Amino acid sequence: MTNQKSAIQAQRLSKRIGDRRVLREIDLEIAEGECVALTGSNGTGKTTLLRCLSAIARPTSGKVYWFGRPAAADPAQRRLIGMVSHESRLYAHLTLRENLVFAARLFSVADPGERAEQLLKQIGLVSLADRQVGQISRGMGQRLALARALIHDPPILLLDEPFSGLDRSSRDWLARLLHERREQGRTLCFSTHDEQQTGQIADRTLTLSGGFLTGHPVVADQSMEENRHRHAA
Amino acid sequence: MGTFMMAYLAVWLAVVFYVGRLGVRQHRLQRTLHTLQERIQRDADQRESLAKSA
Amino acid sequence: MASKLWWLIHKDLVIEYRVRQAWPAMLLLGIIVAVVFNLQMDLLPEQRPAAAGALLWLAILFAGLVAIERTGAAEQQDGCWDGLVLFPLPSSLIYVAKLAVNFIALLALECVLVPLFVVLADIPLLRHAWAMLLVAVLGSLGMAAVGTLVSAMTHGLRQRGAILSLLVLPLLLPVVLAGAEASRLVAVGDVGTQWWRWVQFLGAFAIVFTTLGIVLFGFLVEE
Amino acid sequence: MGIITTSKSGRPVLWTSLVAVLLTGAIVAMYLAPTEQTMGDVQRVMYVHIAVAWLALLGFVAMAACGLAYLLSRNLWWDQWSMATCEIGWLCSTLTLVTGSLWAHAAWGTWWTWDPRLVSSFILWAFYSGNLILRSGLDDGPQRARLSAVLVIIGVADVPLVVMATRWFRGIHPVSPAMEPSMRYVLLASMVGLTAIMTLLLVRRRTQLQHESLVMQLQMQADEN
Repeated sequence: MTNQKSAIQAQRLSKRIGDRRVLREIDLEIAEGECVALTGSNGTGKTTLLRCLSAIARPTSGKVYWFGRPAAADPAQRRLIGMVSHESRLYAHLTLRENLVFAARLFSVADPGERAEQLLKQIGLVSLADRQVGQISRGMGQRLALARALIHDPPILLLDEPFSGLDRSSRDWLARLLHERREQGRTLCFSTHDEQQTGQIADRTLTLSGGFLTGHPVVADQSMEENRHRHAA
Repeated sequence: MGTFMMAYLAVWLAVVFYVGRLGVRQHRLQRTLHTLQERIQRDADQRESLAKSA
Repeated sequence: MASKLWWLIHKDLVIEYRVRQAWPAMLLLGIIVAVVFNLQMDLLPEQRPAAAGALLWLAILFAGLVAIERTGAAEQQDGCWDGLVLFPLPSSLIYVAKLAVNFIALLALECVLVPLFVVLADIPLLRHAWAMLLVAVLGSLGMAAVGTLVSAMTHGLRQRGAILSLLVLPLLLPVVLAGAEASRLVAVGDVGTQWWRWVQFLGAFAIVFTTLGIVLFGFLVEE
Repeated sequence: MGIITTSKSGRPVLWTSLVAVLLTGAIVAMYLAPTEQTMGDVQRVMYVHIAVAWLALLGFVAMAACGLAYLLSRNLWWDQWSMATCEIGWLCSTLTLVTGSLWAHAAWGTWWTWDPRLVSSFILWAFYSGNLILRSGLDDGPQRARLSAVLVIIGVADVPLVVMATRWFRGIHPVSPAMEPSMRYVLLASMVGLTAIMTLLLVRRRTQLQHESLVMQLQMQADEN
């Protein structure tokens, strides 16, 4: 039934919040190694869709699959997913290092201390490692949130408005990082309202409006193959 | 007998109160439904006339 | 799994140590309630253990509500709760971690209140220290099990504090009664079969609600 | 759209049966039942008191069963039953306290004492009230159904423990008073009659809740178009 090559698949996904039908029977498929951008004006449910895809939110009806398996079935499956939301998900009163080490431990990363150090280097915040998160700037916090999402090196990375609020150099840095991950064959899906960014990074752009997805939400096998070749090239 | 009458009256009043509340809610529901039906009808008429003029 | 549980608890304790969001308020309230209660006690020596036992557990309950209300306070900012839900952990493990934090807080509260009652009410609660410890541990466990569950239930409600106490107080009545009676028996030095029956009751309460919490917590945290 | 138009036809039946059952019950309890020797006429309060107390307890168990059924099936139909049961149960629980209090005033000379049975019925009432208040703080829908279901399941686990704990504190409430056979029949009839009335109200309320949610859905659709 489900396509083995798809990293994320959503079938007839609906989500109702209070009186509003935020998502209406959305079908969506993202191939392994693909990078998909999700656009749409504010309040159209991009965040809700990403929350459903990451199984934080339980859909009102419909199913989400990760690599062909139902997403909510087994907590151990959550290792497949990394997610960056517009909230940092960091504990303000733990230090940068403590936050990363804590996340690494709960994801059963082999050497938490080592992994935290490595990521701190990658985001260029080693010198602030023992500062509490509440005391660093928002931009730095965003970098750290990204590092936290990558701590277990997830095959699928979901990002909610990762570019908003970043200065130019940080944007370039983030774009490079996303590009790098795609090169490694990881699956990416990010939401944005900046059209310029999407063209540079994404293979495919989907637009959410009125609870429906437009673009090419479900890819035929052939074009998925093409995508893979394009990546390989 | 007075105590018994009071107890019985309490039950009686409670039931009457609840039935009354049911009735009030039912009335309100009917009214909401009525305005809703009118609105749906109006919307449909509007769409029809729009389609005709186009 | 056990090490992850420890890291969850450890994280909450570290944050509580740095921010002091619940413990100082809880302990202070406990002390004030204990003093106010004991001001009102002008009883004959033989009536004192019964009254003090009941007041002790009421004081624990009221002050403990402060800790229970702040269950998961660390998670309420910056979307940390979503982060917690995204870890590959069963939700029951999160419940047990939060329960453990509340349990530790209640034990700390009792470490202050029991000696305070010994001094203020002049009743020998600590003559059979082990018996008192057993009562305190089982009573706190039951309170923490129910409190953690109801706290998660009322999360995000308007007027949360009022609704929380409204739901918790009737649910915890058995613990207060059993704790009061067991403490009275400890104070009069009668730690025999009757005392043991109350201890068993407290144990049963703790087991029932910890189990229910483990089973039901998942329903409370889904979105 | 014909969902609610059926409601009118049920009304005469409802009213007639309500009045009939209540009147018959009153007459039977007042004139046919024998007068108890020690208590006198005051004892007649028992016929309503025991009946509503039984309904309050039954309602609580039924509510928990509905909650469990909701959590297992995720069908809001069960939540409507749970909500309706909660309202009727709260009513019966309040009546238990009121009628019991009237009896206590006549028999013991006090409106209220902290007897185990009284404590447990008070706690039952507190649960019903707590559930109603929790519900009123939440929006209609799955979240409310879920949280309330968990609460009533905890509650139903707690009630036996409340009863046990308070009973060990000893009490004065008559546990099962000796009764003449004719008294038993009157009591039984009263219980059956009141149960029937409350069930009728319950079913009506449940249907109403369903209609309310249907109208809300229609409204939502109209808003979106």
